Amino acid sequence: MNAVLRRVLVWAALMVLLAITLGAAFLPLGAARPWIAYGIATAKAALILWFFMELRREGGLVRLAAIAGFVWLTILFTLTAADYLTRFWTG
Amino acid sequence: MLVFLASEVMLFGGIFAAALALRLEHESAYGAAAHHLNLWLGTANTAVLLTSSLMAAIAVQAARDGKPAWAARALWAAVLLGCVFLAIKGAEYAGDLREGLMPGTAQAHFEGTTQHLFMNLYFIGTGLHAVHVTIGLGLLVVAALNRQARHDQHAVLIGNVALYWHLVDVVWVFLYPTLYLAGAR
Amino acid sequence: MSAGIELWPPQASHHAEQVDLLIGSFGAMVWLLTLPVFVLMTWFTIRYRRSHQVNRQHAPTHNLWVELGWSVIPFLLTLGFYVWATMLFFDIHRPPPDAMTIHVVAKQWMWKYQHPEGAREINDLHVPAGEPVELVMTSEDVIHSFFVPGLRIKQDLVPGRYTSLWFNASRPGRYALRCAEFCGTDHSVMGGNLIVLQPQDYAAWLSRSADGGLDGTLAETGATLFRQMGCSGCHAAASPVRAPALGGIFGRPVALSDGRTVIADEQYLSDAILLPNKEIAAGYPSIMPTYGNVLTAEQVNALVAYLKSTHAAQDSK
Amino acid sequence: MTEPRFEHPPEEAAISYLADGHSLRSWFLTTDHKRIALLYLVSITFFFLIGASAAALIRLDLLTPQADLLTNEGYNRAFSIHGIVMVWFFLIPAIPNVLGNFLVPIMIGARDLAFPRLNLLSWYIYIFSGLLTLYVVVSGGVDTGWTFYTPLSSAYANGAVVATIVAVFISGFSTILTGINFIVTIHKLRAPGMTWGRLPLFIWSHYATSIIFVLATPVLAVTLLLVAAERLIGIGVFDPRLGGDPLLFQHLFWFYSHPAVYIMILPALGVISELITAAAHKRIFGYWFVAIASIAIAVIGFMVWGHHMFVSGQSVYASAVFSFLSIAVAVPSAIKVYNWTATLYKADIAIDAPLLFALSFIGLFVAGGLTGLMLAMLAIDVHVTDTYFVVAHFHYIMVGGSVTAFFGGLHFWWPKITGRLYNETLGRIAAVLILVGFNVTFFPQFLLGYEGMPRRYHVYPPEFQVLHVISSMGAALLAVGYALPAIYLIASLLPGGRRAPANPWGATGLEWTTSSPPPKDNFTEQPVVARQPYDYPLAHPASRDDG
Repeated sequence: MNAVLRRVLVWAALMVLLAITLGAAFLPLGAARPWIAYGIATAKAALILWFFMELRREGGLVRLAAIAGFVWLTILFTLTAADYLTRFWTG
Repeated sequence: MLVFLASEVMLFGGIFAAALALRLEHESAYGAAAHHLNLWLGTANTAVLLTSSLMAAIAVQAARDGKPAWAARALWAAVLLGCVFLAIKGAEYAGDLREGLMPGTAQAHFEGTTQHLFMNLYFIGTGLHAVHVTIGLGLLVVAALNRQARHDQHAVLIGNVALYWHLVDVVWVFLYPTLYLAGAR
Repeated sequence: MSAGIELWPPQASHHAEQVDLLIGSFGAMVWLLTLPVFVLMTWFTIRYRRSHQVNRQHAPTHNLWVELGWSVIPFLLTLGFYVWATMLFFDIHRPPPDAMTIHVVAKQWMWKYQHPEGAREINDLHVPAGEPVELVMTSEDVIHSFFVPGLRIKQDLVPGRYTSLWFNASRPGRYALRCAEFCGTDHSVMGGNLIVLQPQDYAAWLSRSADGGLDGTLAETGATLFRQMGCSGCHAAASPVRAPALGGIFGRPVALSDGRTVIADEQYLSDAILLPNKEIAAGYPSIMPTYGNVLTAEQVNALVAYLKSTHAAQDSK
Repeated sequence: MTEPRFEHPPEEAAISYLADGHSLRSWFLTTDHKRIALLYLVSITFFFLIGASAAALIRLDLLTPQADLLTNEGYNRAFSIHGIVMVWFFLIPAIPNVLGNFLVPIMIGARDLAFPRLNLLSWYIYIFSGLLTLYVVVSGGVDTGWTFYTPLSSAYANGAVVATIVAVFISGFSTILTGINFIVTIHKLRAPGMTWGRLPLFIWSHYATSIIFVLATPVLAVTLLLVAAERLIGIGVFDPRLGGDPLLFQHLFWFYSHPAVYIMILPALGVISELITAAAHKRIFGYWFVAIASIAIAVIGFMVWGHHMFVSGQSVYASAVFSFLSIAVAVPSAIKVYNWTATLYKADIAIDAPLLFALSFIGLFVAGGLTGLMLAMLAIDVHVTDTYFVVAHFHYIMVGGSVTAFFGGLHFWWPKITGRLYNETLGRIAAVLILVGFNVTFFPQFLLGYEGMPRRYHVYPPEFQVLHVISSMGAALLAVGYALPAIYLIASLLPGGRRAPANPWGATGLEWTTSSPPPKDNFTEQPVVARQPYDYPLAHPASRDDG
C-alpha cells in the first residue's frame, strides 16, 4: 500500500474515533463514560505510536523503550488510585 | 530519542495523576467544573493537532522517498496547523479571562473551590502542553528550513522532530478526555 | 524516670507490648539470617587470603538451587512477619464501638483536645486507664503527627481531613507525647504529656475541669453554634429555605446529586460545612455558602458532635 | 598472574587524556568523558563539604538538649540544606557522574559516551543549579526539609523555597540527560564481542540506574513545578482549602524519591561487584542473578513508594499492598549480598583498601537493608517512622552504603584515573576509621529512634543526651576518616608520586587493558572482547600443587 495513503487512512481512523468519543460523551452512559473516553484515547495513542511514530518498523527493544513511559505511568496511577479509592472504606 | 520521550511522558504523568486524584475525590463537582470549558474548541483543536501530526508523518515519508519539496511543504503545513492550534488555544484563554475563569487575575471568580482548582489544573496542564507545542513548532521550522535534512533519505532530523511532534499530539489526546470530555452533557 | 540513659521506652498499653514482641522476634530472625553471612564473609576473607596456601580447586561459579533457596526461604519467613505486622496495624485503625471520642486539633505549634464531656485542654491530654479512646484528629495548618512512644502509635494530622487512631492505655502514668512530622520553626517543642489516670481519678479530673467555667458538653457547644452561625435558619425542619433537615443524619446514607450514595461520617459532614459543593445532596440546590473562613476546626468538631448527638436522640425515641 | 588480553600499546604511542591540553579551555569546554568525570569529582567534593559542614553544625548543636549553638530556625535551615545538598548535589551524581562517566565507555570498549556534548551540557546544568543552591544558602536558606512536604512548603515556610525548588528542578535535567546518555551508550557503543552476557556488573547497575533517572526524575520536576506554582499563584492542587490534597504531593514526591534511593545505591552495588571480584581474583558467583537483580530493584523500586506514607492518612489497604511490595524488593538486594559472600569462597583474596571498603559496605548495607525491612513492617513502622530510627536506617544505606562504595571505587580506580598509586597503608587505616566512626555515629540513633526521639528536633528531652553525645563523637571520628583519603590521594598527585602500571590489581575488565591514565580515545586500537567478564584463572598458581 502506498505509504502516504496509509497515513491518510490512519488519520481518517483517528478522526472517526474523535467523532465517536465526542458523541459518546453526550450519551447517558453513567460510570462507563470515563472508561470509554480513555479507552478511545488509548486507541488513538496506539494508532499514532504504531503508524505515525513507526513502531511497526522497529524492533522489540525500541518498542519497549517507547511504551516504558506508559507502563510506568500505569504503575503511578494504579497505586495512587489504590489509595484514593480505598481511603474511606471502613474496616 | 524515544528514551527522552518516555521521560516527557512521565512529566505529564504528574499532571494526569493530579487530575485523577481530584476527580476521584470530587466526583460530581469535577464534571460540573469541566462543563465550563468550551468542548467544541477543544474538539476542534484535537482535530487540528491530529491533522498536523499526519503532515509530519507525511513529511518523513516524503523525505525518504526523495521528494524534498514535498517534505518541506508537509512540514510547513504541520507548522501552520500548529499555529492554528495555538491561536484557538489563545482564543479559548481570552474567553476564560473574560468569564473570570483565569486564576490569578483580578476578574477571577469561581463557583466554588473545586472549579477554581479544576481551572488551575487546566491552565497548568494545557499551559505546559502549549510550551511543548511551541518547542515542537520551533523544531519543525528548523527542520523545514534545513536543506540537508530535506534531502536526507534516512530522514534522521525530520524523523526525530516528527517523533517529538507526535508525542505532543499523544499528550493532547489524553488531555482532551481528561479536561473537556469530562464536562460534556 | 531516672536521668541518664534510657534504653527502652515504657510500655503503656497491650499494643506496645505486642509491637515490642514483634520487633524482638523479627530482630531475632534477622540475626539468624545475617550472622552466617558476616561469619562466612570474615572466615572466607581470612582463609582464602592471597598469602595463604589452601585448596582452591573446584570453586563453584553458579548454582540455581542455592540461589533460589536463599531468595525464597527468607522471603517466606518474612511473609509470616508481614501478616503479623499488618494485622497489628489494622487493629489500631479499627476502634471498638464503645470507644470514647476525643477530638484533636493541631496547629503550629500546639495540640488542642476536646473531650466529649466538654473539657478542653492544650498539649497535655488526660485519659482514663483501661478504656478504649479514639482520637479523631485534624490540623489547622500544616501536617503534624501525633506520636506517643509509650503506646507505639503515631498518626499524621492532615489539614482538611480527619484521621483517627485508638488506644487503650493500661498503666496509669505520664507518657511523652510529641509531634513527629516536621511542621516548621518550633516543631521540636510541640509536645506534651499523655496523662493516664485511674478511671475514678479521670472522673474527678473531668469534674474539676468542668468547674473551670466551661460551657457544657461538646455537643451542647455545637448546638449553640448551630443557632449562632445560622445553620438552623435553613436546616431546621420548618425552614422556608429548601435544605436537608439534619436531625439524625450521622451514620445514615445520603443520596448525592450525581447518583452516588455516601455515609454521613465525620469527613462528609466536615466537608459539607467547609467545601459545600463537593458533594451535593440529591434534590437540593447547591446554595450553601462555605464556612471555611468562618469556623475554626474546633467549632466544626463541635458542630459534628452536635449532629452526632441528634442521631442518638432520634434513636432513643 | 593474568595474561594480558590484548596487545599492550607502547606507552609513548598515545598521549594520556590528562596531558592532552592544559589550558582552562581544554578542561571547561572538553567533551572527553574522562575530563568531565574529573570536573564532576571536583564539584561533588565541593558540595560534599557544604553538606558536611551543615551536618557538623547539626551534630554540634545536638551535643546538649538545649539550643546553644543554633536557633530553631537556624537548625531547621541547617538540616534542610544538609539534606538537599547531600541528596541532589552529592549522592545522586557521585557514583554515576564521576565513576560512571569515567568508566562506562571504557568498560564497554567505546571511545566516549554516545553524546559527548550533551554530557558536558549536563555538567553545566548541574553547576548552574548548584550555584542557585549556593545562592539559597547565602540568602538565608530554606526550612522545609529536603522533602518539601505541602502545605508547609507551599504556604507556611519562610525562606527561599521557590529558588531551592527551581535549583532542584534544573538539576533534574542534568540527571535525565546523563541517564539518556548512558542508556544509548550501553545499547549502541559496545565493542565487538561485548554481548549483554559479557557486560561488567558495574554496567548493568548503571543501566538500571539510568532507567530510574529517565523515568522518575520528570515526575519530581512536575511535582516541584506544582509546588512552586502553588506558592506563587496558589493553584491549590495540594491545598485543602481549595479541595486539593496534601497527600497527593507525597504520592508524587515519593514516586520519584523512593526510586531516587535506588539511584544512590544501585551504582554502589555495581562498584562492589567489581571490587569483590578483583580482590577475590575469581569469577562472580551467579553472574546473571546479580545482573538481573539490578534491573529487578530498579523496576520493583518504583512500586514501593507508599511505604513512606504508612502514618500519613493513606488508605490502610494501600499501605498493606505497599508493605508487601517493599518486602519483595528486599529479595534482589539479599541475592546480591549472598552472591558476594559466595564469591569469596575458595577465592584468592588480596586484602587491600578497596576490599576493606567493599566488606564494610556489605556490613553496613545489610544493617541498613534489614532495618529497612523492619520499617516495611506496618506495625513497627508506625512506631519508628519519622524518628531517629529512620534517620539511622537511611544513613546506613546512603552513607554507609553509597559513600563507602564511592570511596572504595575511588581507591580502586584511582590509579587508572590519575596514573598514580596512593599510600596503601593509609588507605587501610582510612577504611577502618570510616567503618568505626560510622557505626559510632549512627548505631546510637537506632536506639534513640526506638525510644521515641523524633527526627528534625532541635531541642530534646535530657534522657536522650548520652546517646546524642556518643553519636556526635562518632561523627568527629567519621570526619577524620573522610579527611584522611583527601590528604593521601591528593599527596599521590604531587611530583614524585608513584606511577601506576596499567593493571595494578591484576584485574580483568577492559579498563585495565589500556594505559594508566588512559589515552584520550581510551584505546589505541578497537578492543575486541572474546571472554566472559571476571574470567580469572580458577585457582592461584601457588595453591595448585596442594589441590
